[in-house]
Amino acid sequence: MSSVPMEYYLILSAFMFIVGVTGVLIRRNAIVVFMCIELMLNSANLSLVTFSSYLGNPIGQIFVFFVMTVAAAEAAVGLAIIIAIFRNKLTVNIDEINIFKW
Amino acid sequence: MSESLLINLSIIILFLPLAGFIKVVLFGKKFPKLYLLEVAIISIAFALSVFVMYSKLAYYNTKDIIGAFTWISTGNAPFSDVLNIELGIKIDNVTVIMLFVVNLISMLVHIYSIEYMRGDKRYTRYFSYLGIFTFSMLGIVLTHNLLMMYIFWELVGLSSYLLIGFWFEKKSAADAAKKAFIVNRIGDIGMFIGILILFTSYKTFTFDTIFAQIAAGNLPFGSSAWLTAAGILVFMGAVGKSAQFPLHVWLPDAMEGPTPVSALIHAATMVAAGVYLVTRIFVMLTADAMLVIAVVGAFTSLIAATIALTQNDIKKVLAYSTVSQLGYMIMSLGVGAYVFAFFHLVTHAFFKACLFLGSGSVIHSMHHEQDIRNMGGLKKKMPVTYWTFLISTIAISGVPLTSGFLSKDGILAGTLAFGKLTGHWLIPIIGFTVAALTAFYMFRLVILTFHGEPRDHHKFDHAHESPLVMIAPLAVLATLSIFIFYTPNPLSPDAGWFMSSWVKTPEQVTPVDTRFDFLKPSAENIHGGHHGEIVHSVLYTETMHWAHYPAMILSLVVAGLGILTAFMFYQWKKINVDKLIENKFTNALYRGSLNKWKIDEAYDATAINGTLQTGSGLSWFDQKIVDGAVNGSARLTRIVSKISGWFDTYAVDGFVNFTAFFSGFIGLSFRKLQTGKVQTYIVLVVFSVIILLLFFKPF
Amino acid sequence: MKIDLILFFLLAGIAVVTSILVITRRNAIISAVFLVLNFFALAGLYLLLNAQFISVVQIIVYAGAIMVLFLFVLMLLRTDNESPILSDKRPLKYFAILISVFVFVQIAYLLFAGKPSRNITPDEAASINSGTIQAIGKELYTNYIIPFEVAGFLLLAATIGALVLAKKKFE
Amino acid sequence: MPSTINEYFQLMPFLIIGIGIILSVVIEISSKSSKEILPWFSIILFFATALYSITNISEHAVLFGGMVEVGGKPAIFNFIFNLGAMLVVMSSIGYLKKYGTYFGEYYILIQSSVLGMMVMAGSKDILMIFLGLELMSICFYVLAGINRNKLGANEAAMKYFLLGSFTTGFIVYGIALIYGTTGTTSIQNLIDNFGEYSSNIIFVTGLILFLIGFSFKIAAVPFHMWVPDVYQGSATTVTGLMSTTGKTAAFSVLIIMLTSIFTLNSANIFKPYFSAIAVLSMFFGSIVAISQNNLKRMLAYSSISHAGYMAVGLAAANSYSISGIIFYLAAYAFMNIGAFSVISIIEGENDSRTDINVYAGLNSKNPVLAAFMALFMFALAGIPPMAGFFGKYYVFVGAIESNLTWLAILGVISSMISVYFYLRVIVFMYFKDAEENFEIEVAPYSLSSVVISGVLVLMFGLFPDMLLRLITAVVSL
Repeated sequence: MSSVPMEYYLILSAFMFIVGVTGVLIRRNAIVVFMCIELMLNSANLSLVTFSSYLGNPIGQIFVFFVMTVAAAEAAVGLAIIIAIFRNKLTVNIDEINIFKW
Repeated sequence: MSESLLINLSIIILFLPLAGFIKVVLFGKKFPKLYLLEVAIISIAFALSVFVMYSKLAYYNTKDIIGAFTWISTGNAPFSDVLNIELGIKIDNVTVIMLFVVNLISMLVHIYSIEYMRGDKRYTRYFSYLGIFTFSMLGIVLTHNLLMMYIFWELVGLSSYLLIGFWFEKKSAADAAKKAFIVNRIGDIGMFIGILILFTSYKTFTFDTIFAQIAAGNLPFGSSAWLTAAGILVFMGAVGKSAQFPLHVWLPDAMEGPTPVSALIHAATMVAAGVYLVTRIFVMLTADAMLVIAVVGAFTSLIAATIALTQNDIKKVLAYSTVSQLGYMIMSLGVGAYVFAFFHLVTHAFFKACLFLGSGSVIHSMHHEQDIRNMGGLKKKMPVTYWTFLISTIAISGVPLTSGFLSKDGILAGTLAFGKLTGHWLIPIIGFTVAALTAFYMFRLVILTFHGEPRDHHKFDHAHESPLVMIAPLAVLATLSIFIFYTPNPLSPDAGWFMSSWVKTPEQVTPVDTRFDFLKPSAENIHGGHHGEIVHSVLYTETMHWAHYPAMILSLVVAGLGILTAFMFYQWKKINVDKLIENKFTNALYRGSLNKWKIDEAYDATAINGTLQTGSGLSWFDQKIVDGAVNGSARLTRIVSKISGWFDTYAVDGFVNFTAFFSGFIGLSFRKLQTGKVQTYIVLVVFSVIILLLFFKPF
Repeated sequence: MKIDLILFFLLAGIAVVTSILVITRRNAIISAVFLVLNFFALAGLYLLLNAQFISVVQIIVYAGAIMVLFLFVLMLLRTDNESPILSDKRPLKYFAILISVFVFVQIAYLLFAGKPSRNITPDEAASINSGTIQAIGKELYTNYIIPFEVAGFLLLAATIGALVLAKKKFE
Repeated sequence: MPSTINEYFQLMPFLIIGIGIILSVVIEISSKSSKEILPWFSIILFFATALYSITNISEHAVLFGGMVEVGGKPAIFNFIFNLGAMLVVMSSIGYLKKYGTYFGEYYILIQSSVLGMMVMAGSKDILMIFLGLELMSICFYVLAGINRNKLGANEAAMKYFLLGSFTTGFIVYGIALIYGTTGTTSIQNLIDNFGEYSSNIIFVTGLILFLIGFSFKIAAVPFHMWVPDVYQGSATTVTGLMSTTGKTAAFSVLIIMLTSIFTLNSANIFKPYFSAIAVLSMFFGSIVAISQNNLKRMLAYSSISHAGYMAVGLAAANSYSISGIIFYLAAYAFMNIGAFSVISIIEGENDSRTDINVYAGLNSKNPVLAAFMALFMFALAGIPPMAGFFGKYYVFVGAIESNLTWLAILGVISSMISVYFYLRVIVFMYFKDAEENFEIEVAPYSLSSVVISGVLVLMFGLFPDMLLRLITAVVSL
């Protein structure tokens, strides 16, 4: 571990975060958008674990543990919402889901 | 007769009308006779206020009675100052006289309305509105702090909204109510900011505490300019409520309300609230603030008088006359003639209420005809109305033996003295001009309405004298327009009890250098007289004496001239009015006056149109620019050209259109992004992140 | 070159490539599979960082449970392949990519300018100790007992919510 | 540090709600008439918690090794959350049948979301903030879309969910950066050493990302986009809950995180940020609300502008403005819940009758409802002596105290603009004739929710000192 500079991990994490953001911005399939959000959460987790490891205290890893819990809960609810919308509209294309505007 | 009794009685007087309001609102539908209770309640309040006035003037003439309790106290708050906000009432001589006037007129209007409003489908609700209105007005009169003043101020605005818009089925009435409310709010912004300035400096709303702090040399933010600003800003509230230029436009429109309401609102209460506010803050006004006030008042009185000359609606004439007289009072305060301003407030309340109620009597008997061109000759049919109306007209014109002469003369003397001491001669000149105009248009009104031959025979035949409950209030008010109630000497108010012992100019608290120095006691009379009794310099007292007789003679002359001209024009028809206005120059003046100098139209073109355009501009953006930004540059060019077209059309005239442009700009930047599509939302979020990161990094 | 540096670059490379593939594949199922690969690469990186427990949880919970749920829903709904990603709303998407790149540049600049490693002296032993199941378990059940309980309620609420949305019979 | 059983007893508010949730689940599973029992059970729970919190306000303690805080500020927030949720549950009883989601899980989700808010307001550790936020948000996602047969509800839930979890990503990333520079997630450490950290750009960036996440939750421009869509699409009672208690919870977190700033221990580096979002939100909300015809959407924009007024307090960041914000939140919670309760009573089946022209002539149909609606509109417009006036007033005075007079003036101007659209509702109710005839069925519980909100709004307006004294006593704890 010590031979890899900490910044390498952080840059990797930032990169994955931005890839996730880009995915959220450009994809149309709601499930894929949600997957990109998971990607963002994971990159944040990578940062947390990196800091935790280099600082030598477990708080960051405990945080990651809870982030995973939250991600699981969000996945359950989010996929349920997407299924509900698919039942009514037969699409998960988020561009078509816009009855409310202005 | 203890002080606490007076305080308690005043509180009872304050809440009696509210209690009436609540009862009528809750049970009005089940017991339609409940309006009688409301009338009874207001009569009790009046009786109590007579008692309070008598006790105060007789036993505590020189003492201010204050009853207050701490309402909000932030106790051990961690910030620097401890904040205590007190609520309470202050009873001084001005208060009790106002209490008497408001309750008297409110009671008379209640009685009068029993007949006038009979048969209206919202009869009981009308009385409940009168109740809440009286309550709010009494609150303004009794309060001892700016916070309660502001709260009741807004309540007056709200209840006047209800009363003016009482016949809201008529679009004009609903519009007038809205206009009154909105125009008043504009003034209130200034008042609110002024109050905030005072509050942040002194951490209190209480008048006396603020004044004491100023007297101790503690100015807001350490500068007398801020004191001037605070004075003018608070005065803006009065500009709204007392219908001073440029916010006077609501008052003539407010004539859409029932006529007794006009009498109540426009004679004794709502519009008087503005003048009353200025008397309350009078002691903290600096020279600059007073000059502003004097100029605003003078200009208002002139412009309203010129408009009143040519109006044909009986109530419109009275409305503009009210605006003009209010300008008089404001001007009088501005030139330092505090006592005469308040005196005029009282006398004007009586004769103007009488005039409004009299006009109501005429309208009532003529089956809601309001155009004086269709009247005439009513003298024979309605003798009581005629005579009371005439007495009031004489009073407002400033003919001797009336109350109006006394107060008006005092104001004119005040302006004359002011002109001599400061060189602002324009103000006395306007004062005398307005006096002449007032006499003219009021007699024009009387002559056209009551004298001569009836011009609409059909309506004339049905006209009849009003029943007793309507003419009794007229008689009371007309009687109160006679000099004897105020002074034994019909030519000089100075000897009267009103002037000599009841109301005195309070001592200024502003620093010497920010004040017209003649209003401050000078060194020699502080040593000579009792401090606190004498509040003016010797110079000022002498000038007032000097001004007394010239003012009296001049005012007599101008009033006589005005009355004479009115008779020449309309009674004896020596001069043909129609001929006169054929001349190009006089015609232009006539049109200008008839069209109220196009002030309303100017507001329509700027403020109101601008607001409407804001709305339609926004909806335009909705329709056109949904996907605007995303669909490439061709679209963008079109938008830009449209914006510039839109800019040319609407955003060129004045400030309010700037607001329209501004909100349109916001619409362009943000609202089009509310496309309903999640990703556009997120793009905005990420974009904001960039901006924020750029901002917070020390790159 | 040390072995862990090589491993880092290997895993980081996998993570970068798979993450880009996730957002560029038109078939959602293929995207999901690449996301699973990405999570595996992350688990490897966690091991490199001495975070054994998190590494295992990453595989079991994330790659094993959450992603299976995703795949399950994807196959259930059988959504069509997307048309090429930049085929519509092109300016908006270019703009989106542009600002994303800009944010990345900002964060990268920040990390180089701020140099978080300056204030941190790595301690290999403490790092290894803190990543064990023992250390994390001890913390979780002592100092972090309240968050742990809250997480329990969170999962309960999510379960009820998912049931309401997906299963509840409507009258 | 081992925790004692005593510490658990001090966690009473959390225990009441937590055990209540478990019992509710048991009731829901075991009883057929759970949908009749659960609302009353929830009302009792919320009322007990509110009462306990407000009476134990002085029992301030930090428990479990610096993890949770009870008493003090959290107690006041708990009071707002629980009382607000109680009123929402009351108005839900009649509403849910109309809305087609007459089942018990709804109440369990409301309880869970309140638990999440309480965790947020009482947290002394960033981890707790995160978990509380997620607990609240997940319940809100579900509540927004609870009627899965309605496309509008689906859409609201999905938009809320996607945007919400997207910002969660930002929050977690921000927390990672904060943790990386401070080495801990303890808020007390953050408060004590804020000045030292605030020169570190990575820390500041982390905090910025964190603040962005919460600016999203308080519905401040430019992170407001979800608000109108979600408020319009969700069930009216749920909107009432989200827009008041949800906003309060997010503000409680901002106040906790910035404690060090407003106790004047460190410089207010975020003054430009909060000033900017305050001005944008105030004006954007007020101006766009003017052109709205759907009442729920109008109140959504009004909610944005209220977030702006409260953000003025954060920009000012002195104890005075912070007490002002808390007072404002309490006042806003009850007047907004009251308004949404009225809307939920008027609303017909299938989301009909939420447009403003439905309110034409309401006074002649149901004068009591019209009077209360007028009261809430006046309060929202900030006309004295209603509670809304004092909320704005304290915040603006706080701003002047911090030399942000320009911001206070802009706030006053914006609230003048906002009077227009609140007044519009009143004009419709009192001065227009009814356009369509429909029967208003007033459920007694819904009406009592309206009445209680109205009484609270008037009470806070007439005697603001009652509440303000409590707030100022605890604000710097």
